[in-house]
Amino acid sequence: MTKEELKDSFTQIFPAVTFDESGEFLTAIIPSEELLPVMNVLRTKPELYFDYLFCETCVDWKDHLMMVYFLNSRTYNHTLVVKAKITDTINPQIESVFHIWPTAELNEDEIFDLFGVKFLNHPNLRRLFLEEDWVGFPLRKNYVDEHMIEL
Amino acid sequence: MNILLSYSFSSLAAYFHNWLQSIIGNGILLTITELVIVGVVLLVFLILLAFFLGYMERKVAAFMEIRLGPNRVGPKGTLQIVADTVKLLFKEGFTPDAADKFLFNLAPGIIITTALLAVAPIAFARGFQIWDINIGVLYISSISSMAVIGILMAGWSSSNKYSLIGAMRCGAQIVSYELSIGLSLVSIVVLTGSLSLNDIVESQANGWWIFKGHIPVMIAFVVFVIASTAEINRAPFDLVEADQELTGGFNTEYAGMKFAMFLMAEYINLFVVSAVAATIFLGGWMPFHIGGLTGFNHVMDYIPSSVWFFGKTLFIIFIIMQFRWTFPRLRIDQLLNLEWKYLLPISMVNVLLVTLMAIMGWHL
Amino acid sequence: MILGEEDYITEEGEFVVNMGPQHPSTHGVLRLKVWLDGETIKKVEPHLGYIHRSIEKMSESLSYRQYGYLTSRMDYLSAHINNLACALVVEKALQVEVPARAQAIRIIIGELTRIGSHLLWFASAGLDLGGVTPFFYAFREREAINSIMDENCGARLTQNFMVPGGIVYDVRPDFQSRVKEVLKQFKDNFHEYNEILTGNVIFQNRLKDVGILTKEDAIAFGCTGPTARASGLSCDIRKMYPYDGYEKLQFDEVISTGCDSWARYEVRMAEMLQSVRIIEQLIDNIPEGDIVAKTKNVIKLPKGEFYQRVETARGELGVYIVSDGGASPYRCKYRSPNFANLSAIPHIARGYKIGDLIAIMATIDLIIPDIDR
Amino acid sequence: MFIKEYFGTIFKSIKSLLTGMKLTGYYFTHLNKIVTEEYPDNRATLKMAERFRGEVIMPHDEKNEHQCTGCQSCELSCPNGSIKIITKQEIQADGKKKKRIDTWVYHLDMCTMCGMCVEACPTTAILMGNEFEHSQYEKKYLKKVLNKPGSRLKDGVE
Amino acid sequence: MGLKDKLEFPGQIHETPDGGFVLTKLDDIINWARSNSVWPLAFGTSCCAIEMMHTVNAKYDWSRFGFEVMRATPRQADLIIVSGTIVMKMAPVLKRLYDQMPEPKYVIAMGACTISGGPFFYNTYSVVKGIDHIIPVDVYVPGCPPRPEALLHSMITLQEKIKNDAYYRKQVDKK
Repeated sequence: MTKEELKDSFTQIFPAVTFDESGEFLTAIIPSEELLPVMNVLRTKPELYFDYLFCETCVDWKDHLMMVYFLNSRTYNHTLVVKAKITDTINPQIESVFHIWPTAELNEDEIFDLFGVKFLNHPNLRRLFLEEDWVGFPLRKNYVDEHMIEL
Repeated sequence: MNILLSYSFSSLAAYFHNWLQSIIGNGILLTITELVIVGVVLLVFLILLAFFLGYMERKVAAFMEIRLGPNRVGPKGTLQIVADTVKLLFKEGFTPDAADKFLFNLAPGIIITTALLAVAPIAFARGFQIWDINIGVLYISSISSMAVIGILMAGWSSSNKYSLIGAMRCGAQIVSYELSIGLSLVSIVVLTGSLSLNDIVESQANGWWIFKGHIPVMIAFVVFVIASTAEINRAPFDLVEADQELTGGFNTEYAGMKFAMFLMAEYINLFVVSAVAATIFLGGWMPFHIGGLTGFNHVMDYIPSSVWFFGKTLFIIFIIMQFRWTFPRLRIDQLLNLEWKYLLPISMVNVLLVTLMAIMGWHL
Repeated sequence: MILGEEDYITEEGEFVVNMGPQHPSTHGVLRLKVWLDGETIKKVEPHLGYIHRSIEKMSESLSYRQYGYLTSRMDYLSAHINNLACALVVEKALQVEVPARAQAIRIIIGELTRIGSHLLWFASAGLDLGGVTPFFYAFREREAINSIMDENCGARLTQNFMVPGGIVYDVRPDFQSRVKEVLKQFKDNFHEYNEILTGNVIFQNRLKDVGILTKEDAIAFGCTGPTARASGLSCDIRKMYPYDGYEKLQFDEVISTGCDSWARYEVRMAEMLQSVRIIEQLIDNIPEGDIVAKTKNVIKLPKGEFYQRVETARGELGVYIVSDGGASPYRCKYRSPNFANLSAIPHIARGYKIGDLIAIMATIDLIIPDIDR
Repeated sequence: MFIKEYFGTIFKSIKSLLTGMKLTGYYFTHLNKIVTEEYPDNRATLKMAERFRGEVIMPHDEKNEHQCTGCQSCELSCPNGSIKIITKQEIQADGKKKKRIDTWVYHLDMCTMCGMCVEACPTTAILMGNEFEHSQYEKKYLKKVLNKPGSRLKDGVE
Repeated sequence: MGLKDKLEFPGQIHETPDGGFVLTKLDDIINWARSNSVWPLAFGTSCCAIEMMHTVNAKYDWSRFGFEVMRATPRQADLIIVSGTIVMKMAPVLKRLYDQMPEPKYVIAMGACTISGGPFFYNTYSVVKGIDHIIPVDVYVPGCPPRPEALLHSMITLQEKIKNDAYYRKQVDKK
C-alpha cells in the first residue's frame, strides 16, 4: 500500500488521527488511550496486516512522552509509524501490545526500565537492564545521577 | 641370546624378595614392606605417567590445532605439567560452606583409589605384573565401574546444581556403557577361555586377536574403544564435565589438590583402559609375530616386551586423544541412544557370534 | 502466535538453574534463568543488563561525528557495519552523496567483517558443542581478515573507518591483492570446516530438529538476519532496502525452510560464500575518485526523525535518530537485531534438553553488548 | 529394510567421523602447517602495520620542538575526554602574549585509539604510534604527558 | 622497552637478607610453578573477550606459556582477565567470582573500559569507572581492545610479578 492508501485506511479505523509525513515513513499520532484497539485492527485487518513490529521505543519530550511503534507488514511490505502521546509524565502508563506482537515483551521491559512507562497487562513487567532498586529513569531528560560525570 | 629373549622381571623380583627376606625374615612384616615398596614405586610411576600423558595430550591437541603447544617451560615445554601440579599442590584447598564436607573430601580419594586399583593386574612386560590375579578381566571391569560412586559423591556433596546434573549424567552414562565394555571383553574371554590377563596375552603368541582375521573381534575392539572412552568420561562423551554446559560438571566446586587428583585420575584411567585394550586385543607385551616367518619373528623379539606394551598402549591413547580433539560433544539422549540402540545390540550379537566360533573351534 | 497465561506460570519446588552471568555458553554476560525438569527445560527467562553501558544516553551528548564510534562496541563483530549505519543516517538526513569509491570500499570491508563474524560464530558454535579444533581452523582465516583490517583501517576489531560522507583514509595500494589472497585462502580452506564440523554426524544430530522457530514465530518475535532466514523469512535488508550501492551487486539471499538449528547453521555457512561473491565482484572494480564527501565541520541534522537500517552479520540494525536541530541527537535508539532474536529463545527452547539450549544459543549467535547497549 | 537403514546409518556415521579424524590426523603429521608466531621471541622482527593505532604520540624534532599550537581541537574531538591540554600564556620575543601548551595530558588508560584527535589536528602535531606494549602494574603510569620537558613550538607553525 | 625494564615496583629496591636457604628455594620453586601455570577464568564481557579469543588461537597461541587451560569455574582458575566493560549490575558478580577463586589469584584489567571506564567514562550512568574500585588489579593493559600481542605482553608482565612475588609482598607490607 502506498502512503496515501495507508492514510485512508487508518482514518477509517480511527478518524481523530493526526499525520506527520515529514519523515521517511508515514507517521500517525494517536492518544495513548486508543492504542490497543487501533493496534488490534492494524494487526488483524487483512489488507493492512502489520505483523512485524520492528522497533518500539519512547521519546521524552519533557512535557510529554511519545511512544513510537514501527510497524511493517511482511506480506505487503508497507511500513507505518504509530506514535502514542502520553501526557502524564509523572505516572505514565499505556496498554501493552505484547499480546499482539510477542516481541514487545522485552522492548516494553526496556522502556519501563529506562523511561518509567508502565505497561498495563504486561505479563512480566520488570527492570530489564538496571537493578531492581535503581532510582529514576535514565533516558528521561530530567534524570540526574551522581555517578554521571559530565564532559 | 636366550636370556635376552626370555628376559623377565620375575627373576629380578625373586632376587629382591630373597634379599628382603634375608634382612627382615619371613612373616607379616615382609609382606607389608613389599607392599609398601610396590605401592610407592607404582605411585611414582603413575604420577610420572600422568605427567607424561598430560604433556602428550597438550602437544597432540596443539599439533592437531595447527599451533605449537607448551614450549616455554622447560625444554620443549616438558615441565609444563610439573609446574601445573606444583601450583595446584600449593593452591588454597577449598571446601565450600554448603558442601557435605566429609563426602566432598572423600570423593577425590575414592576416584583416585579406584583408578590406582585397576592398574594392579595389568602386565607391563613379560613377567612384570603387580598382581597376577586369575580373574583379571573381571577385576578390572568391576573396579573401574566403582568410579561412578566417587563422581556421584563429588557431584552430590558439592551442593551445586551444575555438579548435581553432571553427577546424574555420570550415573546414566557409566552404568550403560559398562554393559558393552563387559560384553566386548567377554568375546575375547570366550575365545581364550580364561579370565586371567596373562593367559589372554599368552594366547596371542602367534598373532594378536585383532590381526587374526576374525571380524567379531574387530567389532569388539571398536566397541571397546568407544565404550571405554565413554566410561572414563573423555570427550566426546565428557557430558559429566561439559565445560560449555555445566561449567565443569561434578568438579565445579573442586580446587587445588583435590582437583589435581581428578585430573590425575582421568589420566590414569585413560592409561588403564588403553592398557586393557592393548592387552586384550593387541597382544599386550607380546611382540608382533607372523606365523611362518621365523626370521621376522626373531627380529621382533629383540624389541623388549615393555616397549611393545607401551607402544600399543600409547597408540590407543593417541586414538582416544584424537577423538577428543576432533569430535563435538554428544547430547545426553544421543549418548544413551548410541549405547542402547547401537553398541549394546551389536556387542550382544557379537558375543553370540564369538561363542559360536568358539564352540565350532573356528578361532584356532 | 499469541502467548497464553500458562506460559508464565511455574510450579513450586522446581529445579532452577541460573546460566550466567558468567557461563561459557552465553557468549558474555547474558543470564538465563532456566527452570528444569530433570534435563528438560520447562521455562527460560532472560535477565539482561550485565553489560548495559548506556550507549543511547551517551549518544545524546556526542556530536554526529563521534556518536558512531560507540556502536563499534555494541555488536563488536560487525563494528564496521554498525558504524556504517550511523554514517548512513547522517548522510540521509543531510542528503550527502557519498563518492562511489568510498561506497565500494565500505562494502568490501563490510563484507569482510561479515565473513569474519560468521567465522567467529562458526568457531564458537563448534566450541559450545564441544568441538575445540574447528575453533582454530576458523580463527586462522579470521586472523587473515583481521590483518587486512589492521593494515587498512588501523585497528583489528573496532575499525572506526567511517566518517559521515565517506571513509577516513584511502585503502593502501596493496589492498586488492591482499583481499584476493585472503579470499583465496578462505575458499581453499572452506572444505575443512565441512569436514571437521558440518559433516560430522554428532554435530548434525545435535542441531537437527532442535530449536524450531517457525516463520510465524520469527515474524512475531521480530527475528531478523540468518536466524529468520533459516525460518524461510526473506528479510535481507541489502535486498529489501538496498543502501550504499548494494543494489548494483549480484548475490543471493540465502533462505532455508528448515526452521531448526541446523538450518540456521547452513544459512550462515552459505552466507559466507555469498559475501565472498560480493567482494569478488567489487574488488577489481573499485572506482577511482574521492573517498569522502564534503561535510561541514560541525554537523547539524535538520529537525526531524530519521531511521536507517542495515544488515549486520546478525540481522537488521536500525538507527532511529530524533533531531531537534542541534549538533547532537536528541534521542538515539538502536534497534538491535540480537535483542529481538533473544526474545525468541524462551519460546523455542522450551521442551528441549540443556545441551539443546546450548545449541540454540550457539546457532542464534547472540552478542550480548548489542542486546544491552 | 530396517536392517539396511540401521547399518546404513552406522556406516555413514563412521565415515563422517573418519573424515574428521583424517583432517586432524593430516595436521598432526604436517607440522609445517603450524601458523604460530612466537610473540615475545619475535619482538625483533615483529612489525606492526603502519596504520596501526597503538597510542597517541607527539613527535619532537632534534631541537626538542613540537608542532602543537594548543588549539585544543583534539581535545574537543575526543569522544571520551582522554586528552587534557593545559595552556599558558607565553611572552614572545616581540612582546606579544601567545597561547602555548603547558602540559599535554594523555590518558592512555581511557584512550580508545579511535584516531579522531589525529584527524582533527590542523598542524599534524600528534600522530598514532605503533607501540602496543603498555602493560603496567600501576594505573598511574598510564597517564602520560606528551610534550617533553622544555620543549617548545616549532617556528612557523600557527 | 625490554621486559626487565618493565619490572619496576613501587617503592625502592633494597637487597634484603634471605630468610633461610631452604625456604627461599621452596619459595622460588612455588613461584616458578605459579608463574608458569596461570589458568585463566573463561570470563569475558565484551569486545576485549574477542581479542582474548584471538590470543587463544593458533597464531598467538598462549598455550606456549601454559595458559591454555581455560577453566569455566572460578574455583580452578588462578587468573581473571577482566575483558570488557563492567557495569554496576555486573560489579557484585565480578566481586563474587573473584572471591570464589582460591588464593593465590591474579587480575588483569584488559582494555580501557576495565581500567577506567574508557569510552564509557563520561555521561554514563551505569558503568563502573575502573575495576580497581571492586577488586585489586595486578596488571593493566590499555587499548580498546588491546592487540593479542599486548595481552600476551601483559601476561608475561604478570609472570614477572609472580616470580618476584615474595619480594613484591614485602614491599607492600612495608607501606
